[in-house]
Amino acid sequence: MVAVQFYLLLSAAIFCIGLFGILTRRNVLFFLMSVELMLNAANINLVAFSFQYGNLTGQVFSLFITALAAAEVAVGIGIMLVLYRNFGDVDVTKATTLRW
Amino acid sequence: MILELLIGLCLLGSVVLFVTPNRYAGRLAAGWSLLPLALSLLMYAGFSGQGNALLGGQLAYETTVQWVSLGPYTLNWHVGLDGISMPLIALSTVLTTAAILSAWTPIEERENQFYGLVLFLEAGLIGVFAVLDFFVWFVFWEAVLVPMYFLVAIWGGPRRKYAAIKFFVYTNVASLVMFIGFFTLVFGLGDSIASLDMPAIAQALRAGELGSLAGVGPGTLKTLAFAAMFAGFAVKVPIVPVHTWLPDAHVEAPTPVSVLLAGVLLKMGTYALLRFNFTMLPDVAQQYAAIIALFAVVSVIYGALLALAQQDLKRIVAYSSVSSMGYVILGLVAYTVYGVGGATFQMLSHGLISGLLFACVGVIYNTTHTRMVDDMSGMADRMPVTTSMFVAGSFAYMGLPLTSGFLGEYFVFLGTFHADFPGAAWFTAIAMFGIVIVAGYLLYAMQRTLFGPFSVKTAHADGGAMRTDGGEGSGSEAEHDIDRAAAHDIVPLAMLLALVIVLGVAPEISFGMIRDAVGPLVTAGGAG
Amino acid sequence: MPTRPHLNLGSHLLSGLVAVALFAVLATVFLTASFGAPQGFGGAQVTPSIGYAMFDLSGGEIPSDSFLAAFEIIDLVLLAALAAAVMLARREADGKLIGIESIRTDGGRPRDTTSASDTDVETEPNAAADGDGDREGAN
Amino acid sequence: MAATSTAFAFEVAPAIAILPLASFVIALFAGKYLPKGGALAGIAATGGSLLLSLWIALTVAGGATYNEEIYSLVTTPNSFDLHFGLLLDPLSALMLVIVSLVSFLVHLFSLGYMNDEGERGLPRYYAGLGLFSFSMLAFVFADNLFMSFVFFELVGLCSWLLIGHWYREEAPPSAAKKAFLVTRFGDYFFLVGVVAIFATFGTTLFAGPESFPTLAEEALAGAGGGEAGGGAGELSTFGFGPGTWFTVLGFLVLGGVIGKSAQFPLHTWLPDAMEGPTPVSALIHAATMVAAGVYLVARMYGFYALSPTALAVIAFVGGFTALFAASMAVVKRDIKQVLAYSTISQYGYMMLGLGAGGYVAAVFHLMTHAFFKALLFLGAGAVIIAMHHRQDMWEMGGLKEKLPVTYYAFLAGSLALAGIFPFAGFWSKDEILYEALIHGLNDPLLLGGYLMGLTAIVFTGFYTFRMVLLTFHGEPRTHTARNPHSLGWSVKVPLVVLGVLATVIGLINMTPVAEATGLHIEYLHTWLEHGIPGLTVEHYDEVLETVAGYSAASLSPLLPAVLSLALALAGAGLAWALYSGPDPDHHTERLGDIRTLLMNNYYQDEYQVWIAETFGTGVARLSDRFDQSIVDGAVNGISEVSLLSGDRIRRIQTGIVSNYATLLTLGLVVLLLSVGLAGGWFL
Repeated sequence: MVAVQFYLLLSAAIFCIGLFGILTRRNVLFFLMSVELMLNAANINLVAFSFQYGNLTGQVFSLFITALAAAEVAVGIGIMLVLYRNFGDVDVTKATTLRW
Repeated sequence: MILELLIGLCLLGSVVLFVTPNRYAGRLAAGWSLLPLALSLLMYAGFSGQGNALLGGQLAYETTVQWVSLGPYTLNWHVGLDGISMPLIALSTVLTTAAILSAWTPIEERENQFYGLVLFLEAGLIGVFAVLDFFVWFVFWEAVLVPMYFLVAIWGGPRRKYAAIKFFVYTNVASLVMFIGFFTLVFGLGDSIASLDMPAIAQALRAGELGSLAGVGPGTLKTLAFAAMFAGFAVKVPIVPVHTWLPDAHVEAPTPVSVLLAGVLLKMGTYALLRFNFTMLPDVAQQYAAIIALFAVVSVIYGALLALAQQDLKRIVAYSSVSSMGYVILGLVAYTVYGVGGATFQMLSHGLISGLLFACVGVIYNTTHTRMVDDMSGMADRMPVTTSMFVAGSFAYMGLPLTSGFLGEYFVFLGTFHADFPGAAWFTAIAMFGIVIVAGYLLYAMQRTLFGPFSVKTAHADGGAMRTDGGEGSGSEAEHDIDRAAAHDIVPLAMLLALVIVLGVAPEISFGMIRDAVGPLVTAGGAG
Repeated sequence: MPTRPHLNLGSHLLSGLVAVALFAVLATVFLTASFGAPQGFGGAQVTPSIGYAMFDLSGGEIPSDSFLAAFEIIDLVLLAALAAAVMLARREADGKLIGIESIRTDGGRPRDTTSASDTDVETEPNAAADGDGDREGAN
Repeated sequence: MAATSTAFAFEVAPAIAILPLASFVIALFAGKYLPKGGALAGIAATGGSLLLSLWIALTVAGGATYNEEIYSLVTTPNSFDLHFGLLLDPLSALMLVIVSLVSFLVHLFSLGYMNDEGERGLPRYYAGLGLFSFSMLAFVFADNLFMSFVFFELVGLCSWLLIGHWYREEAPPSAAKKAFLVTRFGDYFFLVGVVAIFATFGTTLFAGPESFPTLAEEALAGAGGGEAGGGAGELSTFGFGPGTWFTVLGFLVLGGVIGKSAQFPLHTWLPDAMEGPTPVSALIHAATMVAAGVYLVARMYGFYALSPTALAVIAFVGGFTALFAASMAVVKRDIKQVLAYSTISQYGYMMLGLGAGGYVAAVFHLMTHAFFKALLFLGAGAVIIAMHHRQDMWEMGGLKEKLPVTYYAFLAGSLALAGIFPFAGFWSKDEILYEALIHGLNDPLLLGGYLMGLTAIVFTGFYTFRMVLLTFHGEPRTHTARNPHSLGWSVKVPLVVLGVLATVIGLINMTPVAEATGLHIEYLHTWLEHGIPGLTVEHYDEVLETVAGYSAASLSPLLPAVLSLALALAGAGLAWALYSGPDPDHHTERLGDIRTLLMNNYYQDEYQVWIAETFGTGVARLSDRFDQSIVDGAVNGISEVSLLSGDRIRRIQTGIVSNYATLLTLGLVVLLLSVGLAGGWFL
């Protein structure tokens, strides 16, 4: 059996790739995709620990997260549309009015 | 359950008023405020408490309900009154009614919210004086700030935002300091208390069950906690040098709010000082009595001097509050029956008198639209009744015998002069000089504004400067504004003045129960 | 013109280094940590058990909490997200946008007829002035 | 009969004060609807008080006294007891009669002075008079110092109200303020004194075995007998020796006395107080309220007699004031100003008498002065009515023919004031000077007081007759003086009554005659001899001798009497020589710079105003600036710092999501690293 830390390593890698995307890209679409990656990294963790402890809760949670991710994407794309209408672009660095 | 009913009435009134149309709000508020007033006076008449609330006295109208457990401590709903809190609650209800009546004229927009907030404030004030569990007490203590903030910030004068924020931040920071000080004691007491019940804490502290905390011994711990709580409450009182929020708040607040601010809110500070510092840690208070007395004397003299330098009537009264509250501190520190009892009586008396004076200034301001001493003279010619009230209030403030102002100060002097701490007589003698300065600025202000030939300069929108000579001609248009005050403006003044005189002639009405409540404190505290 | 992906290198990648650093930290931690041997499910049926757990039914072979309430909440959340997405994306018949008035990205300042971004740029100095005004009042 | 009627008389005695209080309430609330604006209620009330006072005086003459608590303000077990009580002994009975009589006459006079002149604000005026009568009478029968202080302050309030009666003008409110403030300054010391006496003795009773003079006497006797502090053991004397401490207490109370009785240096308010209506000047600022200070010293004379230092200072201040004020009266043009300074001067005599151990003499002069000075003020009031409210004597002249009743009454008062035989003032003033002389031969401070008092007699004679001559004699100098306003009966009746009294009242204590003939005709002396033990003349004399060490030189009273009479006549003669012609010159102008000095009252007002400005307003301004800049500056500084730092730090908030995310991640990394390093994860 694969030791749990390798699952964790995988999850960390996926998470950091997602994070890298968020940190370096400016397009909202990429943001959404990156967030999706990060959520799934979390799912991997949950399933891995579910397996580690022989308890189903983690797996059920990963299902819920998948559902939430769907909701998030729905709202996220909605926001993206509004962003586009307001700023004429989907570049997140353009929308800087939400500050001090 | 009667105390709960009292607080509940105020809260319910607040809610009802928020949804009342503006047109009826004033009258409804006045009518509604009579309910808690009548109830509190009934309670006063039927008061049966004995002894001090924190020192195992027999409480009146007591309720204890266990609420929740928070870590090792139980939080209770514990209310009850002794001879110190009962008069203060009556004072709160009386002044609320007076303030509401005196708000009819000046408050012309968003009346329903104004009166709703005032009743909410009343609930908070009653809670502060009635609750004996620290946690709930603290909730009420902070809850008072909220309506006050809005009352100043929405209906205030030109610099209301500044004044309101200054008031709020200043007192809130002070609350934080006080809170830290108090919890130092609570944690220092460790297992010897199972709840945040103030009587339990006070008795445990007096029994010497304070342990050490974080490597600090009980002696130092006590002193630190005392200092922190003193600093916290000193802001509310206020004691020089943490008094500067007061004049700003008073000047910017609408007059009815000033009435409540000076009349009751300041008493929260001294009440809390009495309950916490001076009841729970009497040994520290006595050890540092001379230093505290020094603060008190500086407040008295310095506050009076500041009042002497002011041109704004409201500022004069505001600074003189600093001076008067100094007497309260001086009395507390004495640990004699007359000292502590006189301090409590002075709280009551100052509440009534400063309320009266603020209300008078308000009535004058309503018609002249100025509060500057230089801008008016001879108001007595046009507003004889208001003038009489102002004169009577001023003399009461100066400590004229047969008014409560005299007795409050006299008790304090009497109690402090022979107190045990070093230099007590000297401190008292110096503080007494305040009565001369007080006479100086109030007489000056009265002479300039009320007497002499009639004239008013206002920054009124339509008029510019208007001057009329005193005497006969009362037909010209410019004078139309300056008219006798309406009956509903006079009623609160007369009500307060009557109380001032009644208390001045028959002090036993309240001094009896006060003395009963401070008795255990004094005998337990040391000097008899 | 046919396009193909090309690597967009530049200084904007610098902030990505933080992500790399995070990975390094995580990896170090995970690799140095030691876990016991995984218990596994011992051949029990996983998927039916998940179903039982979700609907609070007994019969699952693998221990787990019960999730009916969470399930229902997620249901509602999805519904709300759906509604929100529809509302955000909807367009009026005459081409005018709706939802804009209620969803503002400018902190609720009154807006005039010019395009959103222009207005925001213009109101910025005012906002700063407001702040200063407050401080002057405080002096 | 005696026992029950005595008891009943004392039972109703509080009504002496309560009747005027009732008239105050009536005038205040119903005066508008009553005829004469509440005057009748006041007249009835003070008339009632007068009758009751006479009854009390008769009862006291029968040998009965009364010393009871009547209303308890606060009773505190094991601590001080604040109450109002009634002390009726010969002294207070005498004073009650004086006060209620003058008050009654002044109410009557006011009908002519205020009502007939169509003044506004009559209810206010009569309410003020009623309140004053109440306070003054209650002050007189007070049985403890606390109650005295209470009513001492209240009469101050009434004084303020009545001086400022014509509040629509500039000057009266200002004068009222000054009067209250200056007396308040004195009252400050009085207040400290009352509190200190409470703290020392635990009581402020005047009479009885538990009274503070008795306790003080016992303490001193104990200290003198045994080792230091033997008898003063239970008294806390705040670290001083009992003798010193009692002197300090005496001085503290004396502060109030000096303020209220207008003694140097707190006399400056009294001339200004003449801005009030003339009947008020007669009642408050001549006959009664100003007497309160002197009365207080007499009331607690048993205490002052214990301290030779305090007595000597009282005597010296009194003598100095007598001379000082008399010299200023010489140059005044305003008839009321002359009378005001003469009032100050006469109270100086009383203080001299008290300080010199002449208790009876001082009380005697207090009584005669009350009558003749009230008479002079009311006479001046009558003149002022006649002159259509002009007060400058140089605008008068020749009023003798037009106002005969006023003239003869005024003349009687003037003769009494100047101390011409056999009018009232002669007897009382002479007795004071005699006492000062016989005690002063052993004490230089007293002798100094005596000499100044003696010199003041010349001035008194001069200014009195200058006033009479300028007002009533010679040719009328203005149109108004030729056609004076006529006077009603309500003006004349008080003048006549007081004129008779001023002429004959001196006969009740003719000490020189008694000494010369051996007859027992010192009725006042006898009157003050009986009463409550410890409050009698014999007791005071004994204490003076044993404790204060006063000893009287044996000297015939005849020679000093002749000397003072001669001096008074000399002063009067000088005035006659200078001002008796039909059209006198302004002789005082020949005094040159001295006149300027005197007209400006020795610049007393100036320096007091300077002190008040510098130490009051100046310090107040300074502390205001300090408060605004430093104290509030610190508060605002703190808020400034937080606002400024907030303003800087908020720049991090760029609005760009990527930046936030970077910071977030960076934070996470740092957090993980630090937690990991602390928790040893990387080992």
